[in-house]
Amino acid sequence: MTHTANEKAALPPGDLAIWFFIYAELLVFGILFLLYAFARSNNVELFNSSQDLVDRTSGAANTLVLITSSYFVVRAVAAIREGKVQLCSRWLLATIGMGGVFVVIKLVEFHAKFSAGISLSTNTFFTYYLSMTAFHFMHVLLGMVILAAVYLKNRKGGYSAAEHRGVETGASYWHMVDLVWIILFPLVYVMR
Amino acid sequence: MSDTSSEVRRWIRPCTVIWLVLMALTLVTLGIGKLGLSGTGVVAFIMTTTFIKGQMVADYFMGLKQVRWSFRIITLLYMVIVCGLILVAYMVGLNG
Amino acid sequence: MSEAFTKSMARNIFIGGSLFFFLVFLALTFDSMGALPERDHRENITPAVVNGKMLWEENDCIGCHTLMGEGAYFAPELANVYDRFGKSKDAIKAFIASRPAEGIEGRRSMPQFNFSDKELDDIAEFLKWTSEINDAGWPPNIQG
Amino acid sequence: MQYQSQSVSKLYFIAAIGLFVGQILFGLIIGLQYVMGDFLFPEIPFNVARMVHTNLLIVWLLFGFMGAAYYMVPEESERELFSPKLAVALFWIFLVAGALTILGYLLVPYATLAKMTGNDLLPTMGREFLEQPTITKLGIVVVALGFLYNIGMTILTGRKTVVNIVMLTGLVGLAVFFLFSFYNPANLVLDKYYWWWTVHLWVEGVWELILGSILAFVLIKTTGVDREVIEKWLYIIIAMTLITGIIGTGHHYYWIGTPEYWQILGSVFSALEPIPFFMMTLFAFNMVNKRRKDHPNKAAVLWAMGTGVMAFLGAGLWGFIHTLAPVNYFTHGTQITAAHGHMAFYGAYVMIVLTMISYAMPHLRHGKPANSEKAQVIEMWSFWLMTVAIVFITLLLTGAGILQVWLQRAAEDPMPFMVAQEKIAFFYWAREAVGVIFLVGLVVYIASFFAGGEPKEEASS
Repeated sequence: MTHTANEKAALPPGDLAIWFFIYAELLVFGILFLLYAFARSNNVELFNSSQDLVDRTSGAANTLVLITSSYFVVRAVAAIREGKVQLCSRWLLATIGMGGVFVVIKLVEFHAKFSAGISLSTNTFFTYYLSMTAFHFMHVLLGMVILAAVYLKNRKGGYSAAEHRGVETGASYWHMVDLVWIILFPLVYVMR
Repeated sequence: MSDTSSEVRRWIRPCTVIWLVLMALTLVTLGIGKLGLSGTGVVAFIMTTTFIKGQMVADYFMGLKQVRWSFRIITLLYMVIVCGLILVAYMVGLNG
Repeated sequence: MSEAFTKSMARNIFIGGSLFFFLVFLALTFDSMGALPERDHRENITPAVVNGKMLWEENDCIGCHTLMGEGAYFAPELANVYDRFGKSKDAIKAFIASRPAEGIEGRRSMPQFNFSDKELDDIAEFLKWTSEINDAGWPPNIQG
Repeated sequence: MQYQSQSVSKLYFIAAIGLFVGQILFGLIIGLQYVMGDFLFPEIPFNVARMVHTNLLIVWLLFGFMGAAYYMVPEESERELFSPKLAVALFWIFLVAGALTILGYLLVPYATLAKMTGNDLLPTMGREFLEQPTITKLGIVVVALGFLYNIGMTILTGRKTVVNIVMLTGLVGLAVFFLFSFYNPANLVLDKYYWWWTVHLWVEGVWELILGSILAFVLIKTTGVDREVIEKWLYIIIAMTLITGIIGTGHHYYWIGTPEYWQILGSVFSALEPIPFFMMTLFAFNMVNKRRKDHPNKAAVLWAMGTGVMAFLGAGLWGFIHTLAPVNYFTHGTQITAAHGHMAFYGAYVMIVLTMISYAMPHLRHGKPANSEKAQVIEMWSFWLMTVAIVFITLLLTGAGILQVWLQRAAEDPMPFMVAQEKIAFFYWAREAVGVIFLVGLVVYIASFFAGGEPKEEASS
């Protein structure tokens, strides 16, 4: 990271390969969002009444959690760019911790839905609601695994101010998970 | 070294502000949800804030502001298309 | 500037990505398995249906016909043949039994399989059961 | 050819081409039966001829894959094959088992074959593409295990390259997913659900790994581009393949009794399945543009680039046009599917095997990198004849399919199946005519092996 403020980097931070993956994932989620939106326009009543059954507060709480975790991982990247390995580790751990909070809140939410007898096949709204949130949920888990791998490597002194591409790669993926949720939350939980 | 530090700080400071802005916008969205508001204006407002939130994450958190346009434009277009079409779909639903 | 993307990262994405999506696929399969009994009415799979499916397979019916759209495209769809034949097992049996052994000149014709009455009955039972599977409203109309 | 044991692949390639001829002849028979319904009836009914057509395709592609593995694995591992004797023995076992199975299809009624081979003990027969008697399926497993052992030992004790590892992964996947062909529950929905684990996860999953690694190998050899660059591309392409293709299986779960959310997931993921094929096209053209030498085997390079383009058109584009659930509702189980099937199999798998044969055969026959100019010109003629023929077959079947959908499914007063078939007979006649051109192309292809002339040396780069 030697570019100055007025000289733009040619490539996004992290390994370019992860960006292929990020774009593919964004595409998948993007299509899912649009399918949801257009399926809703054909069936507004059903979607509105079903939406009343989802827990907006926990959805919002999870948005706050993910945004915060995203900010934490920004701090982790900043720390390693300055060569502060210890600090980077701590921020990474905080990020993973926030991911854990997201997982717990989400599990409680899923549990409540399943206990209420709601499943993927209940109606069109819940097909979308459950498949999109569950699919995103698995991405949170995958992101946590990636960040954990980065954390372990960092703890062994694998990254430095000069070489920290792995941290940026993991961070970029995590931001994607956050970005997707930022659209998912208003779309599924709020807008009517 | 100090050059790197100052550069990093130039990146962190806006990120901190953005973090707080994102939190605030999320709470506003929740408020709208709690009140159960609907209608063209509300949907347009939510999608606009969502677009802004997404762009903040892409440009600042992901750091794409420091990257050439060829890459930055991908997420920009993505946000425009996805948010725009969602908006269209909702308009169709409201009128239909 | 080092290379844009590294081989090890590409490999990790291959392994991680494939594993991840395979796990998602397994989870979906698990859910599907739970949802299927409601849709396939497996409680109606009698020994006659089982034998009917066996006969369906041992005469390679799928080599000409489609069944729920899968198979060869040489002869009519049969997942809804029970409905098409006016919900009559006898009509199905009579059709299969009446095929000329030497075929029809210039036209496609089903072979004469010389089934016993019991076998014809089992095949008809199998097709009846198949017609009752909830297949999301496919085919679009009775012609299949 | 750098290693003596690579020569076993020649056997496999010859068998592959021989069976290819058989496949095309039976293709012409069933094509004719579409318009002359009583042709060869009742001696060889349509279902039998079709079974021979599809099974020969699968078997000869497997021969091609094995031959390709036996050729490239020693060269990549930088050692002789673990056991050339085993490779030869397995070749004869597989060939004889395959021939017996085909003869069984042709000589006795299928039901008799089922009785003779004890299908009632473990019923696996009579499902599309998996029509082989259970005992043949067991034979395939044995051959596959022996083959994997041989290839695996060679790879694990030699130099491990990405090309080799991807090939091995693909081959292991091929063997593993074949095991689902033994699961045949009485419940038709379950049967179909897991049938696709063999069929879909083969052709839209692990086979693409094999395809990718063969393509990468040939491109490394013919363009001289740095191996590192090609291997990175290979990883990214196959990553995209599996990321989209695994859940893409869902596009087969729309109308077979499975839950309706598959219509969403299947549509989303399979809509992305063209991406890896598009990347493959870019990859092939990029590497050829960046070439550091002009390889004297122009025919092999042509096949390699053709694979990229035709795989994208056939598997990618023609797959996409009917993969979205609302479209598929109308096109499912019509000639549209047949159109896609023909171009996808030709563009992806036939062409990659022919690419490998084209690259390897001059080494195997003359110890030189390329055939004579004359032989290459003839081979490139056959490339264009067969490729253009398959394009037209695909277009004609697509036309037939669109009309079929219209007449039988979308019209206000839908026609019965057989009535609609008669209305579209023109397309079937035209398809049959183009099929003959394909056969001519295949004959020209075989003639290229007998063209003679002085094989070409490596050009100084």
